[in-house]
Amino acid sequence: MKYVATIDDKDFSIEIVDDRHVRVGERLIAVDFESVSGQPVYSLIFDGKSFESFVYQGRRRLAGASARAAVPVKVEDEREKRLRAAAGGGVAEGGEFHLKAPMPGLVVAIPVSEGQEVKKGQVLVILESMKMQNELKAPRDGVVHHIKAKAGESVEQKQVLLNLQ
Amino acid sequence: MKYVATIDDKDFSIEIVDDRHVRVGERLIAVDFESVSGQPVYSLIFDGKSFESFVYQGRRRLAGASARAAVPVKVEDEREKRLRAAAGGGVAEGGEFHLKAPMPGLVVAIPVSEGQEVKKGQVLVILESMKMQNELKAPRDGVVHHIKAKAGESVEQKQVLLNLQ
Amino acid sequence: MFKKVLIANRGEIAVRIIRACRELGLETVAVFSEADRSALHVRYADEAYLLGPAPSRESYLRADKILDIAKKSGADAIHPGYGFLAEREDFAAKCADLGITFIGPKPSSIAAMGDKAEARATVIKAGVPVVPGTEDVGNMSDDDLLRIAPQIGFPLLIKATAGGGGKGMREVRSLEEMPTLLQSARREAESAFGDGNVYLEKLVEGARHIEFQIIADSHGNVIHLGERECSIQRRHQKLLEEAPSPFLDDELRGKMGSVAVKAAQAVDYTNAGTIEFLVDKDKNFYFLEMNTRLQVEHPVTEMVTGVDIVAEQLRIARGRQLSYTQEQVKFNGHAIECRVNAEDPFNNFIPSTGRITHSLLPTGPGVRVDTGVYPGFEITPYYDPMIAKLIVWGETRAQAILRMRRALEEYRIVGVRTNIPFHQTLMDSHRFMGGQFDTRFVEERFSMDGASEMDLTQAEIAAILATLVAHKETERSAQIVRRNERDTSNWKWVGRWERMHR
Amino acid sequence: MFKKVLIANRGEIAVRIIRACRELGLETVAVFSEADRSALHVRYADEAYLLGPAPSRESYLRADKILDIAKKSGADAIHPGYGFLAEREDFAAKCADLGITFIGPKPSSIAAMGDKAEARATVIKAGVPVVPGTEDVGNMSDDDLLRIAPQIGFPLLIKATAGGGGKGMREVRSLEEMPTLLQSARREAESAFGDGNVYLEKLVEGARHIEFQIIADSHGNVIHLGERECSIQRRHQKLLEEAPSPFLDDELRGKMGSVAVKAAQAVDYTNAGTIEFLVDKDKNFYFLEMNTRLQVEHPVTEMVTGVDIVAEQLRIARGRQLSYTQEQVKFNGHAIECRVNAEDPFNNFIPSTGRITHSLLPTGPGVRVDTGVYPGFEITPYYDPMIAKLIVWGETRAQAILRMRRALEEYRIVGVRTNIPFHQTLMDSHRFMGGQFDTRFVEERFSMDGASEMDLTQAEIAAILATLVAHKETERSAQIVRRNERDTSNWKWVGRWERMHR
Repeated sequence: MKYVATIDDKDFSIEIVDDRHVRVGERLIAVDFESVSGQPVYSLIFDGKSFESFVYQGRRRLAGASARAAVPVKVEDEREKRLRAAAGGGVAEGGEFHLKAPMPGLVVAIPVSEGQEVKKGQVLVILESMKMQNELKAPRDGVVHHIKAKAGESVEQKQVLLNLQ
Repeated sequence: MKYVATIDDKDFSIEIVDDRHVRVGERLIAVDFESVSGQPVYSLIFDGKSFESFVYQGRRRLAGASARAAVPVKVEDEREKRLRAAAGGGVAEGGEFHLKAPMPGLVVAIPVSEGQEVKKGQVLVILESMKMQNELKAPRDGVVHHIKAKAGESVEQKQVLLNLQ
Repeated sequence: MFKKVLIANRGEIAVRIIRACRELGLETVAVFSEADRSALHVRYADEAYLLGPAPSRESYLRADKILDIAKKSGADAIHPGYGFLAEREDFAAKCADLGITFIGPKPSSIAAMGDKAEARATVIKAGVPVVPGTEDVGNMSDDDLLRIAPQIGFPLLIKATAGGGGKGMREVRSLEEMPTLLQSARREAESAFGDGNVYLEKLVEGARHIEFQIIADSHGNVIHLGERECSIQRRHQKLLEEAPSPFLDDELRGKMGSVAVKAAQAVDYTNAGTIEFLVDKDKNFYFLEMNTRLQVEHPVTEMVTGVDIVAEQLRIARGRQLSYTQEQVKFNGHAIECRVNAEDPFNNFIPSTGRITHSLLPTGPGVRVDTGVYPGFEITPYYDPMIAKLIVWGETRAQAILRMRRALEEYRIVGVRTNIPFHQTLMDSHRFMGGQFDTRFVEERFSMDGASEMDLTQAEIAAILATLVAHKETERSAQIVRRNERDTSNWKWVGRWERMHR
Repeated sequence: MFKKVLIANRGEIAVRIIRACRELGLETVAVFSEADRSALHVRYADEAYLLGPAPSRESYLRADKILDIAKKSGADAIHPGYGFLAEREDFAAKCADLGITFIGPKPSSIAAMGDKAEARATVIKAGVPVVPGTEDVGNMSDDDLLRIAPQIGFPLLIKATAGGGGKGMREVRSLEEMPTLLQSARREAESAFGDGNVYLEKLVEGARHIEFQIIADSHGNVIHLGERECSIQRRHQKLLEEAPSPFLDDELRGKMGSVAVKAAQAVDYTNAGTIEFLVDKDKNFYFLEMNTRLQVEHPVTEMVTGVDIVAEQLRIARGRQLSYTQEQVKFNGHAIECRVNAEDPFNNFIPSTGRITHSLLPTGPGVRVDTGVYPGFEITPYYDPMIAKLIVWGETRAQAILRMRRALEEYRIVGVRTNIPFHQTLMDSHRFMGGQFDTRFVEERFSMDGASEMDLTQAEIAAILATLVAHKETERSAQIVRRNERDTSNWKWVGRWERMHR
C-alpha cells in the first residue's frame, strides 16, 4: 500500500511493504512497530531510536509524536491524493460553505440573519464551550443562506450551524 | 436473580431486583451502580456512601473494595450454592487431587516420583515465578499418581502438574 | 470542631481538598452533576450526592441544593474550592446561618474585596499602592468616565466593578475607541455579574503579575508565604506560575509581603487568600485585587515552603492558630506549575472534548500532578478546560525548568488535545529561561510556529510513523474517511477566552 | 565526559535513571527482552535495542550483548541500576576495558565488598564493628564450622560468602539442626552464585536493619546522606523503608554516619553506595554488608535531603566533585516508601501475573510514585514482582503515615493482585505507628487476619457491591463458571522468597 505523508507542505512517498518493512522513496527500511497496550498509541523503533505516536479521534491529521514534540502529519493514500489534486485542491472559492461546530457547545448568539450580506472576518456565530466564548467568523465575503441553529441551542461537534453563499 | 454472598463464613442473601434496586433479606434498597470507564471497575453509591469494586481475572473470589480496604467476597447464585452443599462442601477427602500451577512459572524441581507415598506437608513441586521459589506441598497424605511436568519446564497458569491419589 | 466536609466543587481541586481532609481524618462529601457520575472526586470521596444536570447553573452553582445535601449528609463544613460559589458572600452567609462552617473568609471580607472599587478604596486607606484610576467610584456614567479618562492617560483599562479577571475588561488605546468599548464592557459585565458598573485603571505596560499568598487565623495572626510569578498568561488566563519570581529580590519580597499582609488585615481577613499585584519594570508595585479563596496555583507555594495550604485552611476554619510564624516560613528551591488544558495549541487553542483513551502521568523525583481525570474519563464541554496541573520542584530555577521539560515529555494524554506542546515550546524559549517576560509575553512575543520545526531526518521519521499508524488504523477500521471532512479548518477561528480569572 | 548512557536494567529503576539522564541533557539507550517490548523504559528512552528472550539469563544478564549494544549505539557510559549486573566486578572491569564509563564504584571496590568474608575483614581493619562470627574465613569445612559454632553461640546465621541478602542464608537455633542446614545453605549458594562457601554470624535478636547512604567522588570526598530504617521485612525482603529511623537520635546518627564513611573509605569507594547495619535494642550497631550500587529505597533519602541521588551518581561518574559537603546536607521532615509487589497478601503472598486493566496513581502533595508499569502492561512471571514504589513525604513521621494511608487508599491497580492491603494494614498497626518494631516484626507479630474485619453494616455493603459486580459480570460474559475451578486453593502454599536482597 502506498501513501503520501505531508508535513509542512513537504511530501514523503511511503510504501508499507510488510509488517517489518517500509520503502521511503527508493530505500527499504526495517522498522519495529507495535501498538501499545491495545490502545491507539503506537511505538516505533527505527534504527534503534524509540518513538511514539497517536491518532486524534479518527481525524485525518495525525500527530507523529516523538518523545520530544508533537508534529502534525497528514497522511493520504496515493489514489486519494490524486483525486483531491484533480478536484483543484479542495473546496472552490465561490462554492457554498457549511459552518460546522468544531466542538460541542452552546450557541450564545447568531448576530446575522438569513439573506444578510457579510464581510470577511465578520462574526457569524458565538459558541460557548468549556466556559469560553468562541467567535466563528466568515472566511470571505458572502451572503448568509440558511441558519440551522439558534441562540440557546446545544449543538454537537460537526453540526452545521449555517450556510454561506 | 438471587445470590448468596459470603464474607468470612457469613452469608448474605441478595436479590437483584432491577438496575437500581436490590433486596437484602426483606429490605428493598435503592442503589446507584455503574461501571467506571468501561473497565472491570465498578462504582456504587449506596445511601450516599461511595464505594468501588473490581473483579480479579474472572475468578469467583471478588474483592468488594471500599475506599478503605479490600475484602474478599465469594458470590454464588442460589442454585449453585445448593448444588455444592449437596455435594458435601467441595472435593471429597479421598478423591484425586490435581495440583495446578497457580501462576505461570518454571518448574525448578519435582522432589517426588510416581508411585511414591507422601505425607501431608511434603513438598511436591518447586515452582519459580518472579524470581521467587514457591514450594507446593501436599494437603494430605497420599500417593503420587501421575507427574505431568518436569524440572526445567515452563508451565502455564492452571496447568496440572501432578495428580495425588 | 467540624468532622465532615462537603466539597462544593469538581475536578482537580475537589480531589485536592478530599486529600487534605483525609489526611486530617475528616470525612468527605462530594457533590456531582450528571456529567460527573464517574469523576475522580466522586470515586475518592466517602459520600457522593447528585446535584442535577451537567450545566453549572443547574448543578455546581445551585447553592440551595448544596446546602440541602450538607444538611442531609450531616456535613458541618463546606469547602468551596475556587470558581463556582467560592467568592459568593451570600453563600458564605447562608452557611453561617445554618451553623455550617464555611472554609474561607467572613462574608464581609468577601464582599469588601469582591467589589473591585470598594477594594481599591479600602486598601488605599490602609496605605497600599494601587494602579492610578477612577478613585471615586459608584455609578459613574459614560460621560463621567470619558471626561476622566484623559487625566488617567492612555492606554487604560475598563474593568467591571463586580468582575474578576477578564470578564468585562477592555483595553483602551485612545479616546475615540472608548465609547464602543465602554458599551461592550458594560454589556459583558451585566450578563456575567448582573451589574454593568465599570471603572477605569491605568494600563501598566511591561508589567508582571505577581501575587502573594496570605494565611490568616481567627486569632489575629496574618502571614504571607511568599510570592508567585503569574505573568505567563494568554487573554488574561494564567497558563504557568512559578515560585519564587525570578524578578524579585529578598528586599522587595519583604516589602511586598508586608504590604500584602496589610491589605488582608484591612478587611479583617481570615483563612487563605491571595493579593495580586502588578509590578512594573522599575519594580514599582500596585495592588490589583484580592482573591478571597484558594488559588489554582497554590501548589507552587506548597512546593517551596513545605506548607500544606489546604490542610492549613482546614485547621484555621477549626479555630486553630496558624502552624507557622512569619519567621518559620522558609523558602527552598524553585517550583513551576503548568496548567494542562484540553485545547489545541496548533489550532488557536480551541477547546477539545472527548474521552481520554490513554494516559501516562509523569512521576519520579520532584514531580507532582494534580488532576481530576483518568483514562476512560470523558472531557465534556460543560466545564473549565483545565484538566491537570503539572508541578515540579528543583533546587534552582534552571533545574526546575529541566525537570519540567522531562515531565512534559513523559506526559501522555490521548483522546483529547492538550496544550502540552505549548508548554514544551515555552520551556525552550530563551526569554522564558532568562526570566525576561511580562504579562503580554505569550500574546506578543511568543509563537508556536517554530514548535514543529524539524530537520529532514526527523520529518522523515515522523512521516513513516504517521503512515504506519494510518495504515494500521485503516486496516483496523476498514472505514473510508470522507475527503471533505476537513473543510471547517478553512474557517478562521478567534477564541475569546473568558473563563474565570484565577 | 560521556554523553549517552545505556541503562542495563528494566522496570521502575530503568525509568528512574532515564529521568535523571534527561534532566542532565544526556541521551539514553534502553535494552529490553522480548517480554518488555512495550515496557515504559523502552517508551521513554531515546533509543531501544532488543536483547533476547524473556528469561533474565538470556537478556538482562547478557553482559556481552549489552556491551555490543553500547558499542553499536555509541553509548559511552552504562548505568547498571540494581540487581542484574550491578554488582558484577567483571562487568565493571569489561566496561573499563572498552573505554565505557561504568556508573558505579571501581571493580576492586565491588570485589572487596562482594565477598562477604573479605568485606568483614576489611572493615574490621578500619575499626568498624561487625557482628561476631567466623573471622578467619576461606574455605571452611563443615567440621570447622560445627566446631566454632558453639563459641559464637546460638542462635546464629549461616550466610553465603558470595551472597547478598537471603540467598544461602539459614538461621540455626541449635547444634543438632546445623548439619542439615549447612548442607541446604551450601547447595543454595552453589546454585545461586556458583560458590558454596559459607560463614557464620551471631544472630542479633530484636535487631533493626538500618542503613546509611554514602556518596563519594573521585577526588576523595565521601559523605553520608543519613540513614534509612529498613526493618519492615518479610523473609529477608524489605517491604517498607523510611527516613529518618524513629530509633536514631542525632548523636547516634552522627556516630554511625562517620563509621559508614570509614567503611566506604576502606575500599576506596566512589559513587553511591549503602552501608547496612544491624542495631540491637541497646543501640549497639554492627556492620552487615555494603551494597555497591544504587538501592531500591534511595527515594526516601532524596525526599528528606532534597539530593537527587541518581543525578549525583551521573555527576560523580563524569569526574565532578560532590555537590554537597557533609555540613550542607540538611534533613527535612520524614519520608516513607512502600514497595508495591504483584502478590496476594490474603493468600500467603503468592506472586500474581496478568495484564493491568485499570490503574490510578495516587498523586497530590508529598506523593511520589516510581513505577515501570501502566494500564495495558502485562506483568510476566520472568522478573521481580515489585511493580511500583509509593513514596510520601510529611513534615513529621505522623503526617507521613497519614499521607501514606491516603495514598494507599487512592492507589488502584486492577488486573493483578498487589500487596497494597498489606501496607494498609501495616499503616494501621499500633506498633508500626509507635516505631516499635524489629526485622522479625512482620513475620512474628503481624497478621493480615484482622485486615478485612468489618462490622455487619460494612460487610453487608461489601456483599451488595460484590453481588452487583458478579451479576453484571455474569450478564456480560454469559459464561458459566465451572464449579471446580477453585480447587487449587485447597492446596497449601508456602512461598520461599528468595529474590535479590536489596
